[in-house]
Amino acid sequence: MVKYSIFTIARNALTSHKNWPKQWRSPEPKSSYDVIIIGGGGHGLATAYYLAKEHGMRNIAVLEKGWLGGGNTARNTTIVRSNYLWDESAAIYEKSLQLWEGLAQDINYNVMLSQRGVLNLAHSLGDVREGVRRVNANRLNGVDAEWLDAEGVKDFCPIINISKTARHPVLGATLQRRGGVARHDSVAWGYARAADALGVDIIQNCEVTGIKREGGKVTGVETTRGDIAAKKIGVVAAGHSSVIAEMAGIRLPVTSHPLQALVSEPIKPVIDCVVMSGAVHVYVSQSDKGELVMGAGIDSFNSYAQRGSFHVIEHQLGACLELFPIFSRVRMMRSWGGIVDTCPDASPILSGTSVEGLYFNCGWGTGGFKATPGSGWCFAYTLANDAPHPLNAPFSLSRFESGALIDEHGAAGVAH
Amino acid sequence: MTQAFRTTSGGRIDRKKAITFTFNGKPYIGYEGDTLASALLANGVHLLGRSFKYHRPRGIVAAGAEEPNSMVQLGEGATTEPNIRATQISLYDGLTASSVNVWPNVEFDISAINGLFAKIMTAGFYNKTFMWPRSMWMKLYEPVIRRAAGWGKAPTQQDPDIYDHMHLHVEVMIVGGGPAGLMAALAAGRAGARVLLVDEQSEFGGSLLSRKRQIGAKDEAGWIAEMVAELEAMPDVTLLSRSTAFGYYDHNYLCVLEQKTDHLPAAERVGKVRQRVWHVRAGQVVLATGAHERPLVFADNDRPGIMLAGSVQTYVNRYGVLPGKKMALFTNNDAAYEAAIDLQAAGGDVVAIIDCRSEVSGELVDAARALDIEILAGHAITGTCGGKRVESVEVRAIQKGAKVYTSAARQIKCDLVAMSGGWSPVVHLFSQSQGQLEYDEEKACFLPGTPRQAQQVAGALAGEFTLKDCLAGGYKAGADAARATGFTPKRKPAAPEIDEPDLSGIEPFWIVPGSRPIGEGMAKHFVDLQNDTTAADIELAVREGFESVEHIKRYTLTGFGTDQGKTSNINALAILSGILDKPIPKVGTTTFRPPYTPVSYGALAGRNLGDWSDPVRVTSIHDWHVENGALFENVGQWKRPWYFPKAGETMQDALNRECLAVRSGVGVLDASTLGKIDIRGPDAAEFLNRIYTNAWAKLGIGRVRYGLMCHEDGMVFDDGTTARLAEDRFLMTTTTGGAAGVLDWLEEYLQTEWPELKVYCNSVTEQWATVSIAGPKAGAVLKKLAPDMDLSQENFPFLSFKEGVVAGIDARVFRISFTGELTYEINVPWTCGRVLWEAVMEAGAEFDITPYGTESMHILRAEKGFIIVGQETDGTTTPQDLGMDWIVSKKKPDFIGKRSFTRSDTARADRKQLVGLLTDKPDDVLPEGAQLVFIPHSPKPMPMAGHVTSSYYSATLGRSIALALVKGGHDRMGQKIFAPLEGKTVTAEIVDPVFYDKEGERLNG
Amino acid sequence: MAETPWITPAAIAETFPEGLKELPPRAQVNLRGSVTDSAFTDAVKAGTGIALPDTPNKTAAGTDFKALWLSPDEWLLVGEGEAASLVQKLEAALSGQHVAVNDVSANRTIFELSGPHSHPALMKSSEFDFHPRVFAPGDCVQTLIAKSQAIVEQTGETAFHIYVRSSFSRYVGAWLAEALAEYSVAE
Amino acid sequence: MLNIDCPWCGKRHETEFRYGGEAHIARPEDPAKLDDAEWAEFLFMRTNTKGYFAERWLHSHGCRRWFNVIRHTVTHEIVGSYKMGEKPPKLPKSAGGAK
Ligand SMILES: Cc1cc2nc3c(=O)[nH]c(=O)nc-3n(C[C@H](O)[C@H](O)[C@H](O)COP(=O)(O)OP(=O)(O)OC[C@H]3O[C@@H](n4cnc5c(N)ncnc54)[C@H](O)[C@@H]3O)c2cc1C
Ligand SMILES: NC(=O)c1ccc[n+]([C@@H]2O[C@H](COP(=O)([O-])OP(=O)(O)OC[C@H]3O[C@@H](n4cnc5c(N)ncnc54)[C@H](O)[C@@H]3O)[C@@H](O)[C@H]2O)c1
Ligand SMILES: Cc1cc2nc3c(=O)[nH]c(=O)nc-3n(C[C@H](O)[C@H](O)[C@H](O)COP(=O)(O)O)c2cc1C
Ligand SMILES: [Zn+2]
Repeated sequence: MVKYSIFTIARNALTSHKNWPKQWRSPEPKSSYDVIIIGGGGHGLATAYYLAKEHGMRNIAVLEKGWLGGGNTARNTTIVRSNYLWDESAAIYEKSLQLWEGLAQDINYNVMLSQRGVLNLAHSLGDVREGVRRVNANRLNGVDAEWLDAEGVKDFCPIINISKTARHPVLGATLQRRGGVARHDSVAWGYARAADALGVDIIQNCEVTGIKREGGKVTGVETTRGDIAAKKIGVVAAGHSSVIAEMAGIRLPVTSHPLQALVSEPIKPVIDCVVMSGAVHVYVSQSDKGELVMGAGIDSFNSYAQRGSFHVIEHQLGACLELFPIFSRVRMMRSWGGIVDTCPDASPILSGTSVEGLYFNCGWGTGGFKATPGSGWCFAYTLANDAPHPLNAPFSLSRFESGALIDEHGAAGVAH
Repeated sequence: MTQAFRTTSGGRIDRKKAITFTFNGKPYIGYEGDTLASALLANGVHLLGRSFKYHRPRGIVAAGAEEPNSMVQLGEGATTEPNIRATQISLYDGLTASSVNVWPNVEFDISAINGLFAKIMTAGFYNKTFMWPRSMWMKLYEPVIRRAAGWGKAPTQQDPDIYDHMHLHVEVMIVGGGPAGLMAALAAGRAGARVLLVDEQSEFGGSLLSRKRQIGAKDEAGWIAEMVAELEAMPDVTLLSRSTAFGYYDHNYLCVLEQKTDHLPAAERVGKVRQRVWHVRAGQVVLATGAHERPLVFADNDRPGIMLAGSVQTYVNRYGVLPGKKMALFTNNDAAYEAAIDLQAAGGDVVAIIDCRSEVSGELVDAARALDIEILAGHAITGTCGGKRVESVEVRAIQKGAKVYTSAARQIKCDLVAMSGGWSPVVHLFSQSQGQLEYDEEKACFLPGTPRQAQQVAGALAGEFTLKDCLAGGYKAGADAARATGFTPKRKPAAPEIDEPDLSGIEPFWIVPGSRPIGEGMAKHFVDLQNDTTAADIELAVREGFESVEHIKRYTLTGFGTDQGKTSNINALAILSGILDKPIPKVGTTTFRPPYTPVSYGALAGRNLGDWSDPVRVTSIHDWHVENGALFENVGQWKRPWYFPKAGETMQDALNRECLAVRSGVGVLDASTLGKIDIRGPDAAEFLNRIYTNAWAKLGIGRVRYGLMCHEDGMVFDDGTTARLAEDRFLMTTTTGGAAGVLDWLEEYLQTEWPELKVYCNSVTEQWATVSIAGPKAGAVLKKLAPDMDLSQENFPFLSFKEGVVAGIDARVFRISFTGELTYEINVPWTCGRVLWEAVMEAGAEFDITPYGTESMHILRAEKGFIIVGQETDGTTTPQDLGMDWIVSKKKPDFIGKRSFTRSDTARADRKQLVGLLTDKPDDVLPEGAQLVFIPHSPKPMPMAGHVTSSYYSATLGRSIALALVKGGHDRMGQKIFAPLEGKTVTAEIVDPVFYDKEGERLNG
Repeated sequence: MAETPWITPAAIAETFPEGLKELPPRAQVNLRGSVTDSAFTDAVKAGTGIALPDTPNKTAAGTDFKALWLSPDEWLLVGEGEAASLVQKLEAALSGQHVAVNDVSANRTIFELSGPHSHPALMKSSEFDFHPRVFAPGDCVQTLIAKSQAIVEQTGETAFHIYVRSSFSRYVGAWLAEALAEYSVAE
Repeated sequence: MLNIDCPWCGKRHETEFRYGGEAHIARPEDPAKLDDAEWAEFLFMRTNTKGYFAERWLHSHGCRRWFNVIRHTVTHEIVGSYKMGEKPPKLPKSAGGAK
């Protein structure tokens, strides 16, 4: 792997950039692999990378039906934080945040992690109670967390309207200073490049259409580019998890919904932190290119369409202008949707299944971008050892039978 | 000298109405009918801005929505707006505008120094660098990048303007008011359909406004006027100009932004709606959105003065402006020749037509020749010179298939370059509606394939590039749409005679090499002007493994700008197709997404701001609370009095006073917000048995019972009291926030699971205002108001109700209690709420009756250990966790939630259970949300044992109290537990959650 | 019975533009029962003179009351008479049947929207199609007015009664007033 | 914004409705007889079909009726709606863009 730095760029400039190598190969699929990862999103690519890096496996393929990083990874509002309520969640998201903090150097790719601080606003006494509860839980879990009152919110983000007469006044906020945003595409590309360098075959335009099994054990996959044998399969297909589960004859507690986002035209910096409000459905940050990146609430109905209904966006903008009146004359430049795979308890599944050798990493719903490194790291461990790491053991499928759900609805709202 | 580039006559501007405006601080004059772009060009201003990365000088390229450059900061102060395209701004008196993202000014922009680093700032360079040293990313690199990014500035003040929404249903909606759209509207309108015709421009006519055409007996202007007049006369036809259909959603739902006042001088805007979003549900949609011209990609094709040929024609014909006096035309098609002919006719000078096709012929070519214009067939522009305006072009003969052109160069002086690479139908809305595109080799463009919604396409969008075809196609589309929605179209009018040259010859030419290979040397072949994406960037991306058109977009930022690549996307993918050696359709397009052009947040929010962003619900007693100084708490959509401070009181003072009044005298609470559901039918009791965890069959008529509801997962989700009004009739109350959800849920079970149950549910929440009087003196107050009511313990015991007259109003009085004190909840019709409240206040005056709010209510109930759903519960709490096993029937075979209680985790003994906490120091009030541990001061992560759900200072008890959920708490009474807070750790004892009057003696007063 | 003040205080009602007013409270009774059961419909007809409409979104008039279709087994009876006596009469006539009769006179506030701007004001407020081709006098519909559930009944060429939950009446009243405001600004 | 056909009121905008998820998931007759896995199947496991999907909607701001709709989860095409207890309409042959 050619090391990226300002020096290599300068050197390549001398040859008019004609000598840059491919960031990843486009190999033909081999007839068999030790591990096949289905889904070339951030999580799938990270899984492949950590399998190779941490567990020394080399004979790995990532199969992606479209272009790598083109699923939810390409369409999320890029919020990264670890201040989740429950111990199990805090542990796995905090592991992820720690990996984020060294990621650019680890994979030699600038993922533009910007730890500018994430505010979660409280608008009612109930929100305040939940916010304080989460801050306290975070602190005891070793996750950085602060509680700000309304004035503190204003200091941290001066353009927020904290008027007491607002329809949903700002009563305070949780702040995680280590939280922030990262460049979504770069994360997918960086992991792809790093995994490729360790020998992982990333095969795009290769849709898995069947899971082959023998005697309750996986043996490979059918794809639009032919059958491929595999000893183990890790499914990391986000919105399409249920479709692949069906190929293997299993059912998941997952439903797929549209989640929409939008960007404004690029403007000069006005907001240098991330502001989230579950209560009124506003999630805003400003990208390094200048657009306001905003996420909307989830659409209620099941869908695989990567688009939702417009009233959801209009509703969100009304709420947004309550908080940020000065955005009224800023203009929406593009809106889009992704397909989020939601679990009943708003927590993910990283788990083996009743089919031997078949593992699922899904259910990240509206908030899995931040988990990309941690999820890949844990899932790689699980695939390599055929057993979960303690960090992801609580996120098993069996919790739906036992009732040991990890309910992050309360604290998470739409959990970006 | 002003308006040096204005023609002497012609155009659709009103030369009698001069308009003054300011650009970059300098005053100018234009005419009514101008856009800011045309007025600036009339004044010879070409330099409008700087480019994104390299800060190269940039000017106006197009004349409409497709414009990639020329974004300005429009207006000042509270009404300033960033990034508005000069080509889309109708000129008005007093307009001010300035260039964006330049410093100190557009003429001399410091950041142009970036140009020196252009070699380094290739696509994706930021992924490869700024990583060392790690700490510098946040400290230096990112802040610098951020400061450099972005175009204009958001206002810093509140927007004074009004926006709103309209909802419209029509049989036929037509997007695009060019010749095709007008004809479609005519056909549908004459057939009798309800029609909506929208066009983003200031007037209807589309491209006809820019071209000279004889249509039958009329010229183009006359024809447009006649069409519009007929349409305006039809009552069910709505015509909206300045209205952009920006989104085409599922089920023929379209959104249109109407700009109602943006073209008016400030004084004329006052009080009017500025922008309106129309939400349209259409039976059929006719898309007649026309076509955008494509630039050619050649070396240094970005200098101010290099424009699209069709736009030059627009400026000349529509605005009476010569964008330049010496024009070189660079084209690969016949149609562009018209621009040369029109410019020459208007007094400009065409210095050469450079045509990359080796053979040229046809009507327009002949016409150009007849004007003595030099035509250089088989030639290309291989470079341009100039600083803030193009000064000359370098022209070379083409060698077919060559990567560089080595033939001798000829410099041609000019102040305007018109270019045309052909036409791209405006397929945006068609694609948004999920239609697939098909590539047409002959026309060298993507055309709509089979529509996926109830839809027709017409005109240039459909590949009908002649006016004759547009008129016929438009009419047919309108007629078909009308027919499909149940109307009978009138007979088609006879086709008019049209005088139109043949425009059809085109030979695609996606990239024009220069004298050096692409990417070498200093020349740049811009593909996306707004994002400074060059052909070399696309090559580099492919070299680095980015092959999908979607990757190219994201790596090079092509089509990522405010214009969303209207002029660049097709060129980019065609260049990509060349590099990959794949046919264009195989490469495919990126996804078209709303909005077609940017839409202000204000317009999208409409009037749903402030108190309208979410309805405010108030009780009929609300005004009294306001008049008496209540502070309010939002509970769901409701405003509830939180507490009633008196002058000089702190919040705690007020709460102490309110609570003590209830414990020792009498307090009064507005409880109208609780949900109320009338449940009636022979199976009503059986239904409640299935819904609630406890048993209901035996509840006597006239009696009241408390109930808990769980979801199927066994977790508590609502509670309240329910009274039996008759054998077959109950009145259920729910929590304030839960009312709507509970009713939906009841209906769900009745309608989908148990349709055999004969039960009707009706919401009567607002039928009844509820005034709750509580305290030892409550009886005395009620006695005064309802002298005829028997309030004796035997005849009116706890958990029963009575009907009667209170304060002269027919009322129902319930004896229930959330405070532990003797309490009467008086229900009267909503409209009588305030009358009753005032009567109660008057009757209670002698007992010093004290209104109290939700906060005191919370304290009072916590003293009694009563839960609040949503506070003691969070969706993970069972009745057993709350210590409320007593309310869970062991006898009923089934009820909702029962099965889940025995799941292994739900049945665990050490679940978090509701307990009381008494802090060691009575003055320590734990924060609600404090986490609890059994072992203090252990290293993080600390094993947590639970958290504080409610916590107050209790004036009654003279100390703090708290409720908490604690692991295995029910078996830990008397044990110590710790709350590690920031800076201190508070110790408390685990106790029974009932702090006050454990025996319940006070209930009876 | 004490005097029943209107929900909207006079001070607010005075700010309503022409074309909008809150009506004095009217008797409203919610009736549920099976429209396919002639015992039910006959009894209602005998008691009120109303042939209950079984076509969605239609109203039917009786002697003192009219019925608004709300759902397949639900009607709102509205009139100038006494709600309590109507309830009594119906309860008596329907005794033994599976029905529900509820006095809901206070449950909803009624606004009247009338005049040349009533259609556009509705178009600003509701996604329902109120065009005369689709909706005419005598029709009623349950839909949203702004973000509040409402029953809209057309009472004349350009006149509508809008029934909203009383707790929403401030919100809806102010909304409609604002929707009409534009039309009093000189063009 | 979906245009949903209430079997009683006719076509109305999606905002008048509440979504109820997958249709035809009957509450077990006797939950006590089910083991934890079977109960979890009822509580949580969903088909989440990509293609034509039977789902429930509540006309919450209209007639307050729950009913079923067949809708394609990729194209959002609505094939038809039917009342509780009625048979679903026939599905079109083409998968309408499924997969
Ligand atoms: C609008 C929006 C905003 C969001 N905001 C945030 C946020 O702010 N913060 C946050 O943390 N999270 C956010 N999320 C969630 C986050 O995007 C996802 O949880 C995360 O990206 C999931 O990553 P992934 O790699 O699992 O999935 P994806 O990136 O979706 O990757 C799954 C891949 O599987 C492929 N695939 C599917 N089926 C097959 C098949 N049969 N064969 C081969 N390949 C297949 C898909 O093509 C896709 O590329 C948001 C999501 C959306 C939609
Ligand atoms: N090869 C050529 O020379 C060539 C190519 C294209 C078009 N033409 C000529 O152009 C004319 C085409 O007529 P037409 O009616 O098809 O198109 P048109 O360009 O005349 O009209 C389309 C109209 O739609 C408007 N529009 C586009 N998108 C919109 C949206 N989202 N919302 C609102 N308005 C929108 C445009 O502003 C424009 O006014 C014909 O006269 C044809 O001869 C010639
Ligand atoms: C954080 C973020 C920032 C984005 N910024 C832009 C942008 O500046 N311009 C743009 O056109 N699209 C932007 N997009 C949206 C993408 O163009 C695209 O819509 C998204 O990746 C979904 O893909 P699709 O629309 O092709 O389906 C952004 C997306 C994300 C997630
Ligand atoms: Zn209905």
